[in-house]
Amino acid sequence: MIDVKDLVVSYGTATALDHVTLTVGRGEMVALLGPNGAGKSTLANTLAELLRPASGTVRIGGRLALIPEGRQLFPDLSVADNLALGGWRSGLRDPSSVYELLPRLAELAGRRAGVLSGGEQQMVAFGRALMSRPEALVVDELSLGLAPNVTAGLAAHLAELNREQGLTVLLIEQNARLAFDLCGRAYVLESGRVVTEGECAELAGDPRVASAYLGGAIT
Amino acid sequence: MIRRVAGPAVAAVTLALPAVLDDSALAVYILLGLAAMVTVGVSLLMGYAGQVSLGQGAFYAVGAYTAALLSLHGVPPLAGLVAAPVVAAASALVIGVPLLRLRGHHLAFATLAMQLILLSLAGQLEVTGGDIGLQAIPQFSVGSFEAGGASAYAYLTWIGLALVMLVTRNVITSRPGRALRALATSETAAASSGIPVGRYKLVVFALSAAFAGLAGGIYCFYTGYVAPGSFPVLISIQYIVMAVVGGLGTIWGAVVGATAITLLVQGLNSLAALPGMPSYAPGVLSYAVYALVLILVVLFLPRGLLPALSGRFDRDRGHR
Amino acid sequence: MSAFLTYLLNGLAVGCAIALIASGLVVIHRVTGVVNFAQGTFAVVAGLCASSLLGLGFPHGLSELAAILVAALAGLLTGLAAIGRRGTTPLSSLIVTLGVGVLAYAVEIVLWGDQPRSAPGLAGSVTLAGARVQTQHLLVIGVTAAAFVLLALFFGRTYLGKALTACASNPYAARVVGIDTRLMGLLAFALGGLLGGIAGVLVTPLRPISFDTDVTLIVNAFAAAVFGALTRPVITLAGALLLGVAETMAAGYGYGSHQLEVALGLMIVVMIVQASRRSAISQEPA
Amino acid sequence: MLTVTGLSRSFGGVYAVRDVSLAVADGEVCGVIGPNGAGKSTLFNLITGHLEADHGQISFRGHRVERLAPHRRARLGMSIVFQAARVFRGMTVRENVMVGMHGRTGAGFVSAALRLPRHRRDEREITAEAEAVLSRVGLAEWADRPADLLPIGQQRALQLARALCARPRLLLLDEPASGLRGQERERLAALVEELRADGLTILLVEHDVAFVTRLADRVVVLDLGRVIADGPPAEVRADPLVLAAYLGQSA
Amino acid sequence: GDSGGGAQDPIKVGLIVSLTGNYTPLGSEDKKAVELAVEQVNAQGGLLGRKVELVTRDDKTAPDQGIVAYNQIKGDIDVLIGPVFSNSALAVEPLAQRDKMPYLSLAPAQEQVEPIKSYIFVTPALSSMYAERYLQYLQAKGIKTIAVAWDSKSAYSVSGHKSMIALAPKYGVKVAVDEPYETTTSDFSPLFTHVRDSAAEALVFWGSGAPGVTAAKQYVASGLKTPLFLTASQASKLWLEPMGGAAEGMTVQSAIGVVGEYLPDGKQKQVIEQMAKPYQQKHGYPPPQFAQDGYSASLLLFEAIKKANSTDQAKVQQALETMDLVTPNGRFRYSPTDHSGLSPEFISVNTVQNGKFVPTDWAKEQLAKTVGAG
Ligand SMILES: Nc1ncnc2c1ncn2[C@@H]1O[C@H](COP(=O)(O)OP(=O)(O)OP(=O)(O)O)[C@@H](O)[C@H]1O
Ligand SMILES: Nc1ncnc2c1ncn2[C@@H]1O[C@H](COP(=O)(O)OP(=O)(O)OP(=O)(O)O)[C@@H](O)[C@H]1O
Ligand SMILES: CC(C)C[C@H](N)C(=O)O
Ligand SMILES: [Mg+2]
Ligand SMILES: [Mg+2]
Repeated sequence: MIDVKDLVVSYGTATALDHVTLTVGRGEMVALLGPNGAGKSTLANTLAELLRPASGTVRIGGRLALIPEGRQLFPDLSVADNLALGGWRSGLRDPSSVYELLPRLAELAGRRAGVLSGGEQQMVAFGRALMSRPEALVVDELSLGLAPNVTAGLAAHLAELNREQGLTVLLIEQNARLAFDLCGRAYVLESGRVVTEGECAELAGDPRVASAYLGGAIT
Repeated sequence: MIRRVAGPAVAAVTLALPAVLDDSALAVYILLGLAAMVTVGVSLLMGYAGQVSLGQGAFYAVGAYTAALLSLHGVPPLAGLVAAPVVAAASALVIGVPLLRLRGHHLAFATLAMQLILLSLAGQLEVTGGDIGLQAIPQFSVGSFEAGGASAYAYLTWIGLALVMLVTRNVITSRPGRALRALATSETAAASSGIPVGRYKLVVFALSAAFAGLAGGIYCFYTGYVAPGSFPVLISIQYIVMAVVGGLGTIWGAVVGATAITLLVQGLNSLAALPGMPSYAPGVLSYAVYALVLILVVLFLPRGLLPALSGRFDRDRGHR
Repeated sequence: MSAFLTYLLNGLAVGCAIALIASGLVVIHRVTGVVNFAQGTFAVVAGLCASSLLGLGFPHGLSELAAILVAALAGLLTGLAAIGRRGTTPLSSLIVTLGVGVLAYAVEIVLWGDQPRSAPGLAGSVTLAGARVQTQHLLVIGVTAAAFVLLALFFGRTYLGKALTACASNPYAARVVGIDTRLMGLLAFALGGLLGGIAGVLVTPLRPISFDTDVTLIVNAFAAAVFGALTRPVITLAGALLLGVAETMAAGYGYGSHQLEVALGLMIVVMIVQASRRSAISQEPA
Repeated sequence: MLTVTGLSRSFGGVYAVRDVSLAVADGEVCGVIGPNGAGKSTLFNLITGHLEADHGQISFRGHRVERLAPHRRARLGMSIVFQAARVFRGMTVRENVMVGMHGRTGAGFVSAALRLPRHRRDEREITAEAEAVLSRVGLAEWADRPADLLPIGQQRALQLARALCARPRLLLLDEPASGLRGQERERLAALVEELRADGLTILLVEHDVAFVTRLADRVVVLDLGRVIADGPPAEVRADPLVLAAYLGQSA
Repeated sequence: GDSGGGAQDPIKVGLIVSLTGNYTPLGSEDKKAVELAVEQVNAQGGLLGRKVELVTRDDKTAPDQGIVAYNQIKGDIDVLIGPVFSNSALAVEPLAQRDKMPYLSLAPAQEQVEPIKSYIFVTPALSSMYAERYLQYLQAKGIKTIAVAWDSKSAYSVSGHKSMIALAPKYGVKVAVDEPYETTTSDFSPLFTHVRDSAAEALVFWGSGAPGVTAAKQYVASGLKTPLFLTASQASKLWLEPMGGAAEGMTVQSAIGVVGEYLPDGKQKQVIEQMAKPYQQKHGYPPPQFAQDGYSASLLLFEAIKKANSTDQAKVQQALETMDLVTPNGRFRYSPTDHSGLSPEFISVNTVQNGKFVPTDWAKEQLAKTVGAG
């Protein structure tokens, strides 16, 4: 579904991704870990065709949606309009399916997105991505700023969408434990290169990975 | 390295120029220097502190009228010249208190309107000579030395510009300068760092007005005549164009921008006046060619002429 | 009383003409974030075209329509220059539009000369409750009302209108959901040209137009548009009407030589009052 | 250190903060948790003066501050790290940090323009302290980078460094750990502990409950703008109200 | 400028006018007319056996650009025809005076000749003359009460209005409504309302450019019956064309040159036609006021050089100060105490008939007297 080969992306003279190769099979959920500045968001943006690769190939086998880092809503539009615009590609206009999934959004529907709390905005961003009826979803920081119960809820939805609709997911997540719980496989990116990849169960046992990504945060 | 040499070299060459230029070139030299003075202020205000002023010409006018009125009433020209930036800054302080509550486009509009209002007042008041303006302004003089020829004004302009650039450099590379750049991005974060945002905006507004006022003071002695018609709203826009074309947020960029635009305008003007040019030449050259050059520069050198010329912008983004 | 009504009605008409130009500014800024200083130019181009076509004997209606389409094309071309190139910042685009406006001077002078022109419009006037209003003024009011209702519906109710709004609200996010922001921007510029063109053909019979009339037109329109934060058509209309009525009232009650100052000063005061009720933090992106 | 009484703020009829009272003792680390939209950030903005309260009083180190401008409160010793990273664009990391020192130094426009001794003394002091703080938060190697191009995590560290430069008495941290990985989180936690050891009073908003539990002496829970619980972390975590409103079944 | 020059060197006439900026429509007409005058004089073999060459510069409707332009050409020219924009003119004049440059201004501002500067002469009739001429006409028509509207942002109209108010008592005229407006005014209904509510028997409208058309059109729509009197700024196709049929019957002042065809045969008529015919042929429309000014200034300079028999600047100045010459603007009689040279008798009061300016009977009579006397 997502097929990346030898991808190189740079900002001016600085190389952010250095020959990255990565695949996510149809219906698979894959985690992408890495320290700050590793290039995860760069990869996400490249998959969504918002950045142009310097070299290498990116092949996407279906409709892909991105939940960008930092929410990136339309601050001047209402929540309902934000959601509706998520359906620009798919033609879906009515956000009621999203309201079912995230009832809090129904309450906020008429509010200007720009004045929502951080967590509320993250929910809108999630809902907006779903509006495009994606076959593949790239989530750049799912739990960022979300209350634990909301994170848990979104994670459960993600798992459900994956299970029931075969949604392909590439999950960039600060909370490695959460990522390992959700996903089957994971890649670890450091300084623009893939340094480790494998089954989540194995990686969780890798002392280096565990110390870097599993320490401290226990939810 | 190149930078360290380039500044003094430019200063030396420009200081030598008035001795060899003729009156016509001197007139351009002076107007160019005056425009650069105002533009450095615009660049400080817009490029560093993030506040837009579409009314900088108003302070140019305030400076000119101040110096003109004082010297017409027998005050020594030097005192008039000193008063020009002071009065301009003072009026900026007064006007700025209400106006600087506005941000972005609102501020841009309000400053533009302020200039319109000020000019129309000048055009209707008896003391300012109405629309006809003030004539027979005495020559600039210090003690018994009188600035007779254009070259004296050229030196005066050089000194004024050097002073303006020095003050600006000193300000921006220091504590208040950092504060200004900070509040340009986020007033809230700046305030949280203990910066009195309102006061700083006011001070930088006044400082840039003082630069314009100083230029206006020199202008009034050089031309010997000021009128509302000398300060159309379009010149305020022209200063912004100069700042952007040169490279916003760099001192030398403002100077380069003012130079490039002034020389372009004068060059096209002379070209259009060459014998044998068709009758529509003035219109076409001073409008079309000017506009095309402007558009192309802005599109293809989006960071401005100076960064493009020095070609090191990318690496230097942090140090301005 | 009928004097007051006369000032009011005529002030509304003046305000409506300003509003039409301002509406173009709003449309373009709302979608692209660019303040289009060539907006007055669109009106001038349309006005000059209409006067030429009418002068050549083309019928009313057709001439105006053609002129408006020319203005829309001018809008599109301006858009291509201003936002066609990737990575052009709104400030650079603004300067480009300024350049386009100046470039247009040359074109207009070559095509139409430097002398002002006018065009016939609806002749005569009507009396409403003792107040006389020019028929052309009524036409301006009517068209403006229609234009703003349509605009409000378009941006507030239609999906495309919302997508257009989204482009300037957060260009990155617009691209995330798949909107082609450049295409939308060009659409906005064409629409801005169209609106400017409508203003131009309506105003030309009321006041002569020459190549540099755009400056006067843009100053008032800019005031009104800024009043509406350059994004909100209805508040822009309110601003324009405030401006127009303040001007005629000032003239009507003895401040004829300070009309502009009175009107602009009033706008500034209202803006400052509005601004002091907003905190800095709510204006910065979270 | 800080006492808040009856603080309220509504936006167009919707209460974001409603009648909140709260006291933070000297040297205390007080956690603030609550669902999204509970009013935590709004509370912080009210305390620091970026929003005006509709009602209520705030006293800080014996001063009534609810009418003071944000920069005056900052100078009294409040520093905030915002939820959204507000770094100064176009300035280097070092310059960003130097801005944090603003309230503690005094060279104004005149001494800067004329390069008076006061200005030179200030600059020396500012530069030295900036280096020290940058090393403390682990940003020394990034010092000359443009701040806005830093990855999120570093931007957070930078904000913290900038806040510390003001040598605050009260530090308000709005989700400082969001976007940080395990190891980075660990480093941040260690730093906060260090600051507490230095005697700094801290108000901490964070959705990572483990993080809060570990650091806070006391936890206040907000929901729909009101305080619904206030007490030691362990107690609060067990509070059924909190479980229902916030922690959900997964806690 | 150099004073002598070999016999074969051309005589250089400087011309600084607005070719870009606000006053383009005025400056471009001036330029066309001066070019025509130069062409004609060269066709007759030039002056003093030398060719006349024009050196044109654009002041961009800005005083400082006027100065740049002047500095550029001052070393190169013998005499100067100066800006139409009053502010530019006032900026350049002190320099010209200092350089002893014979200078004929195209701007009407009174201040140029008050006080008199020896080298500075004005070509257009001053607005005070237009004011006085209207008052004479009003007196003749027995009109005792008038309304005056004036553009508070135009120097021409401000000083015209001022003179009118000052001179009105002398002609037994009372000003019932005295109302300023602005150049950008787009609605004149307040003015018309005030006039309607007053006892005024005529409305005199001072202004140039756009407001002249706007106000006159709205006057028609307003249904106001008080006759509308416009000043010479409207006496050209710039006003007639946009007005179309609506202009019929309105009263408009003009310089004598605009109504040449209604004059009795003689010197004045001949001079007017000497310019009007070729101008019409070349540009397709009769010369507007500004063109008449440019042409008259050229004739005055040529005559002065002829009289001085040299381009020596002091001699040319002398010649100008004793000038007595008939031009399309009328007969100029400069003197050491009068650097404006014209008098109100050379102003016509017309009505618009079939899209043309036709002198009123009063004006025909007056002009015949004026021309006959000369
Ligand atoms: N617009 C940009 N211009 C220049 N450099 C950039 C830009 N955006 C990111 N970078 C740099 O590219 C590198 C990768 O950044 P990226 O945002 O992809 O990292 P990340 O793994 O998503 O980090 P984080 O965990 O903080 O979100 C970093 O060094 C960053 O500084
Ligand atoms: N400027 C504003 N205008 C209108 N409503 C606002 C504004 N600021 C905040 N709100 C609303 O107030 C409520 C509280 O917001 P706040 O940002 O304080 O929440 P929070 O507790 O920080 O949430 P999070 O954990 O998601 O960051 C939210 O419902 C939000 O939508
Ligand atoms: C009669 C014209 C030469 C006057 C000109 N329109 C002015 O206002 O200065
Ligand atoms: Mg990232
Ligand atoms: Mg928050």
